[in-house]
Amino acid sequence: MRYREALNAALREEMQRDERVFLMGEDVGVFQGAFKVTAGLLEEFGEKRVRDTPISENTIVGMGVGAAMTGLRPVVELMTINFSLLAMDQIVNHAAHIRYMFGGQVKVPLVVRMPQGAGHQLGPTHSHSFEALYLQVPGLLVAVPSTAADAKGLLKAAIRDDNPVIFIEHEYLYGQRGEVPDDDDHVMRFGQAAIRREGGDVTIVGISRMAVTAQRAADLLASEHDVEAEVIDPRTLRPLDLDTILDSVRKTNRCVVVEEGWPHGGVGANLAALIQEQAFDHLDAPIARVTGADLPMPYSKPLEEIAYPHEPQIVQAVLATFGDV
Amino acid sequence: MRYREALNAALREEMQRDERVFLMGEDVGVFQGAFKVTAGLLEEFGEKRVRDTPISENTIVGMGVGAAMTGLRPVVELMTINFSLLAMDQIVNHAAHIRYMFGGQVKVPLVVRMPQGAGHQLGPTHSHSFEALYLQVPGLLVAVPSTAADAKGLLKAAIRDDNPVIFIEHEYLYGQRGEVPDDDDHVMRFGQAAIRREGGDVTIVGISRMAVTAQRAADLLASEHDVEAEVIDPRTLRPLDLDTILDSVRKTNRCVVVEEGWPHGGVGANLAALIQEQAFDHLDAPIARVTGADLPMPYSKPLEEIAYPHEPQIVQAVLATFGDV
Amino acid sequence: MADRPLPPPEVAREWLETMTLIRRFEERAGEMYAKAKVGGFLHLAIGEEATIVGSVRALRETDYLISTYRSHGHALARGTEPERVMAELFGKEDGVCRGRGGSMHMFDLPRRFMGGYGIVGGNLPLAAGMALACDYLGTEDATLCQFGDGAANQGTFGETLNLAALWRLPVVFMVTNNQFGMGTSLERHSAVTDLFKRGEGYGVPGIRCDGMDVVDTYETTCEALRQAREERRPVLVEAITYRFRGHSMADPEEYRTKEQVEQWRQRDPLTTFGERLSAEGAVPEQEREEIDRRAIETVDGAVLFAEASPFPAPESLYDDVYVLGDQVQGWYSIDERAAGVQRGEDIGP
Amino acid sequence: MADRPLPPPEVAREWLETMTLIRRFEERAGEMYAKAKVGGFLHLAIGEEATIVGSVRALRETDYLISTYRSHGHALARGTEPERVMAELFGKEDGVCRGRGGSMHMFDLPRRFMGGYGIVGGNLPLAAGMALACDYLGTEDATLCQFGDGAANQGTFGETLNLAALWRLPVVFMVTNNQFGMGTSLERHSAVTDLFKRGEGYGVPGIRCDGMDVVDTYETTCEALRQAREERRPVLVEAITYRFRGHSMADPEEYRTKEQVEQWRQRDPLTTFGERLSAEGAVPEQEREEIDRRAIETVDGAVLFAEASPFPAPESLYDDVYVLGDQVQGWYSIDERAAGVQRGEDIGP
Ligand SMILES: Cc1ncc(C[n+]2csc(CCOP(=O)(O)OP(=O)(O)O)c2C)c(N)n1
Ligand SMILES: Cc1ncc(C[n+]2csc(CCOP(=O)(O)OP(=O)(O)O)c2C)c(N)n1
Ligand SMILES: [Mg+2]
Ligand SMILES: [Mg+2]
Repeated sequence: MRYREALNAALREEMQRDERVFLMGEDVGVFQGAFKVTAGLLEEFGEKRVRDTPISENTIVGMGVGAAMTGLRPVVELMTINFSLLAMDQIVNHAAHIRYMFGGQVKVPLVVRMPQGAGHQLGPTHSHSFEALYLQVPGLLVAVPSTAADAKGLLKAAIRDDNPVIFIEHEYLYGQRGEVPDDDDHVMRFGQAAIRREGGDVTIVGISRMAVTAQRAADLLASEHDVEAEVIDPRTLRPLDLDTILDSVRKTNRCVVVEEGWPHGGVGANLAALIQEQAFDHLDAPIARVTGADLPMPYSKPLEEIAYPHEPQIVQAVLATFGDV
Repeated sequence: MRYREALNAALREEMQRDERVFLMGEDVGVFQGAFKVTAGLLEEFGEKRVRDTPISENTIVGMGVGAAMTGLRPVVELMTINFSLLAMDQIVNHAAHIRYMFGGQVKVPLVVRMPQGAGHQLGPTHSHSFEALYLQVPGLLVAVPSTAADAKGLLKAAIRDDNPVIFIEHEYLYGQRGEVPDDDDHVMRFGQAAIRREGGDVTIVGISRMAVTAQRAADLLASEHDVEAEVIDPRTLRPLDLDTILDSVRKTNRCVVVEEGWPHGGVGANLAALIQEQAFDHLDAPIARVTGADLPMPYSKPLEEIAYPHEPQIVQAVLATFGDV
Repeated sequence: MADRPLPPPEVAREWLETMTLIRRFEERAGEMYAKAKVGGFLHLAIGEEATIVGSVRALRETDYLISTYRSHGHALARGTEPERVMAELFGKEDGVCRGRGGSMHMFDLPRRFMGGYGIVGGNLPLAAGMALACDYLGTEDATLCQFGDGAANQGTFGETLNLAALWRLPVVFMVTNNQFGMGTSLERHSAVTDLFKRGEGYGVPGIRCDGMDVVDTYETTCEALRQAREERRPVLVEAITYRFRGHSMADPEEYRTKEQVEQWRQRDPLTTFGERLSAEGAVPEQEREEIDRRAIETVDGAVLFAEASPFPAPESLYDDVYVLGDQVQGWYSIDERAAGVQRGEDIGP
Repeated sequence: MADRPLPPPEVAREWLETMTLIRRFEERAGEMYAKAKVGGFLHLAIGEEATIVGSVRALRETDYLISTYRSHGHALARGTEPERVMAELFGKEDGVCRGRGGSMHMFDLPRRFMGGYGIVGGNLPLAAGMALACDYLGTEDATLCQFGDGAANQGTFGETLNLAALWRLPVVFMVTNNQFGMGTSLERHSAVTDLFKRGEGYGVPGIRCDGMDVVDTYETTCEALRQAREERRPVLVEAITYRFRGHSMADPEEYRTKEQVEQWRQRDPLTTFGERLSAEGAVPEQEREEIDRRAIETVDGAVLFAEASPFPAPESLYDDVYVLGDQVQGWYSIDERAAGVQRGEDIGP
């Protein structure tokens, strides 16, 4: 099953299971979603539950918040994460804070789904990865699934959870295939990292699509450099399963974090800070980061290619932790 | 001179110096600014150059971008940084990216000024510190002045610079006094950290208001614990004067970063990642962070007090780097 | 439209009582702010009592109400205990929001008062979402969304009105036009000063009421709610009023003249309504004094209650950041101040 | 309003030439996309040529023009060399934006074409800012801001129109109503489908023109620009048109019927204008073929140019992130791919 289809199945199953679950977003209905994630759902569930909206990101999210406060379980799709900046106020100042600021009287079971990522030459307004903005915000849960199975299991969990969830998909992954348990109750837990590959020499943490790239790099490291990397995919950034990462680093004594977003203040920075705090004495080398370049994503293919991480940079960063560069 | 007055002087001098500089923002004119930073400017420069706007944050910033692209040098005030989330799209997708995405044809000499910070019981929608959101974004410059002199020198520099600048003031600091060089050409350079206090035992990096709190903590450390801390105020986060911090850490072998913002993915995370990358072998203890609590800022005084850093936490964090807790 | 007939005397008296309570409450809140019992920003609604009571009384019990950072009065009118509103201002554990929200962020779920919000214009989308939920769930409940003249300039205004009209949601938008957004007067912030006309381009018809007249405000809001509820046509109501005090307690009010304030004070909604009630024989003069005395007593009691209530315990700092349960047993933080709560080891399924 | 008199024959011919060039350019761009010479999203304006040329021709040389991600035609109409537009689509160094922007982000400063923008509704505030600058600097220049029917639902629409009217800025807002925002038809995204009326509540009067008729579009825009320029009254012009192709190249167009498309194609702005020119004797039939041939030649040349142009050099990756100088000699990055540029040691004053 493709990642896209796994998401679609999660939406379908949860909508079948719970009448309060509904979808809204730009072109999620008649158009079936800009990336076809919602294909067939309008037909199955009708206009009441699959709602095409005008282009009004801040208000769409805000309406989701209001509906969530009033007993529904909205799943809002933003066409890409780049446009979520228009909705930052509703996401941060409202969705994330409402429960706390009203003393716990109300909950906001809202899911905001959106894809991110470079690689399709969409240029500076359409290619960014913003998980590092959202992981900062208390009150939110943040998921970054990288496989079809996780996409399904985490989305179902997100919909059933009573907290606002930022659910970050990846445009490149939509077409990728993977095994997906087909039982209806493939509901995963947030805060449980996956060890994608075991290895004792170095820990590579890959975020979103970069979990996949990291695995490929790990294969190269094994076949070409005799380095056995352990590859960890945190799957959710809030809550964060730091323990699994720490256990691995305590074993390998080396860590490289790979992400597509910008280098300053990114996921890698957060993990590097946490890891050196908690496993300082186990580190044989600085925690390294491989990130997207520190610039707006260029359109031109050869520039875009070098502006986000590929296997060779990861291999190089890993080797550098051994001092072999 | 107070910090507020220093900002006022910077605005006045730059407006006198360059006709293209003008101010716009909510209540900057007749009301003289929510925090009185723009007092007297409407009277001196008239309605053309000191413009009260409707409450439309995204559009105010966007108009600043458009005017900056067309030959003016706008200084936009947002009443507090909390409301800047409404303008994130114009700040990130437009101001920061326009030069790059149009191949360098145009520049955006815009300053967005806004205060942040807790301590006045303004509650969950009015008390946050968001420098960590903005430091991520390539294309922006980010300033976090903590003294009256820096407020003036950096604001003048920001106005004269050809890049979009996020200029983050602090509500608590507005009333604080400090020596300010009174020559018209007190223009500072971005990317030059200040060593606020010399010391050989530990490096404390304080951001925005926390540079002040860190100095007080350093005094306590000296008087009560015989620890001589070096206190560094980076003054700007983009560009970042990492060299000054690294030099200090290479000397002291210990580092504590203090900030008011949230712990995950904050300034401290960014600095911790960079420092351990570049000065790994010089560290005798993990880089520690003292941050605001991981929650929306509560209104109630005793809760607010414990939700952002004070001297005791800094002292404790410093002592912990020596293993003495 | 001071010529709208009065409602039955018991009803009219209750309106007067509530307006008086709000007035006395706000005055006392101001005093408590001066004494530093209340912190942060304090926005009083003195002068706007008719707008508040007239519109809130038009609601059914199951309808939803949502407002701004200037909403002590809305909570009181909706029935929230003055004690708990005052305790919230004091930042105490018995406050409606356990002291977390403060003056700008009131909330009372059982009374369907869905909150005061500190972000200007931020509550409009929420209101539409609540109306959507009512429609979706097939109830007959409507939502009343209160905001200021300044808020009508936020992007959420147009976005929300369009969606509300497009989806025919049972929501009434009420712009409390008190002539100013902070220190910026209406004609300096809005190109069109007839704010009620601003919704037409989005399919939301507008109507204006005299926000200094509780009866007119009530009748107008009732009709608007009826349209929203029965015909699924959202309406924009503009209530013309004035705030007698500064924007917040920290406002020197240099942006308006004493004369202007004085002129509007002539139309004090409390006095004019009270006098009318006596003139028309609904509430004798003497009873009005009694009403006032009782309001003051209530407010006295509220202050005592707020004083006596404890501050939130430090250990409760991390309460309610999350709904703990399935997904979040806690979460990793570098902050050890409440280690048991926020440090996110998985404490089992 | 096909009955507006034609302009002088040379002028009319030039309009036809430009419309033809846009049509042929867009068709070729589509082909190049199919051949994977062009990446990303490609939004064609086929069907909208009259709206583009009619409105752009109403501008003076020093006026500012700003548009959306569907703006190859605007660049061409403004005079940008087809070669450089095509090279931008190819992601080449000789593209108008050195390949950094791509199809969605055109820009040509010398011609005051202030860009195509990928964020729907994001360009409205910029346009008002440009108009503000013109007003501030005391020039007579106006700004024309183009956006789609879908963009009229963004919050920036109301915010910007209010500010433009309030400050009397010389700006014309043109909503190119092509009946759809992506796959969502006008009546499914806007409660009021007469979009030109949407500005009234903000003090911006609206007028509609036939966006399939270049003459009507031209005359209407001229009058709007005159009002904006001379009377400092911003105007909202709604051009009714239709895009014949999908939203982007990846659109299966399941949201509309073939019949509807066919019906609109009957009114193809290129054909109807060409035929009218011949009928009224301005451009003989034969010359129209010649015009078309030249347009195809030009586009052929543009493709050759784009092919031949080099890709940007990897070393240029970090160019133009910042204006380097006083404040930024470089900046710290953990990325060493272009070490000389982005690593922020202070290289001296
Ligand atoms: C998004 C946002 N911008 C600015 C502010 C600061 N602010 C608080 S109240 C206010 C004026 C609002 O005026 P109006 O909507 O007329 O309401 P009123 O205060 O008159 O009740 C402003 C600018 C804010 N709280 N939120
Ligand atoms: C803020 C934002 N939201 C969503 C999108 C995705 N998107 C691109 S074009 C488009 C439709 C816009 O329709 P309209 O404004 O009518 O312009 P048209 O494409 O018809 O020219 C959408 C939803 C975007 N680019 N930006
Ligand atoms: Mg007001
Ligand atoms: Mg359209």
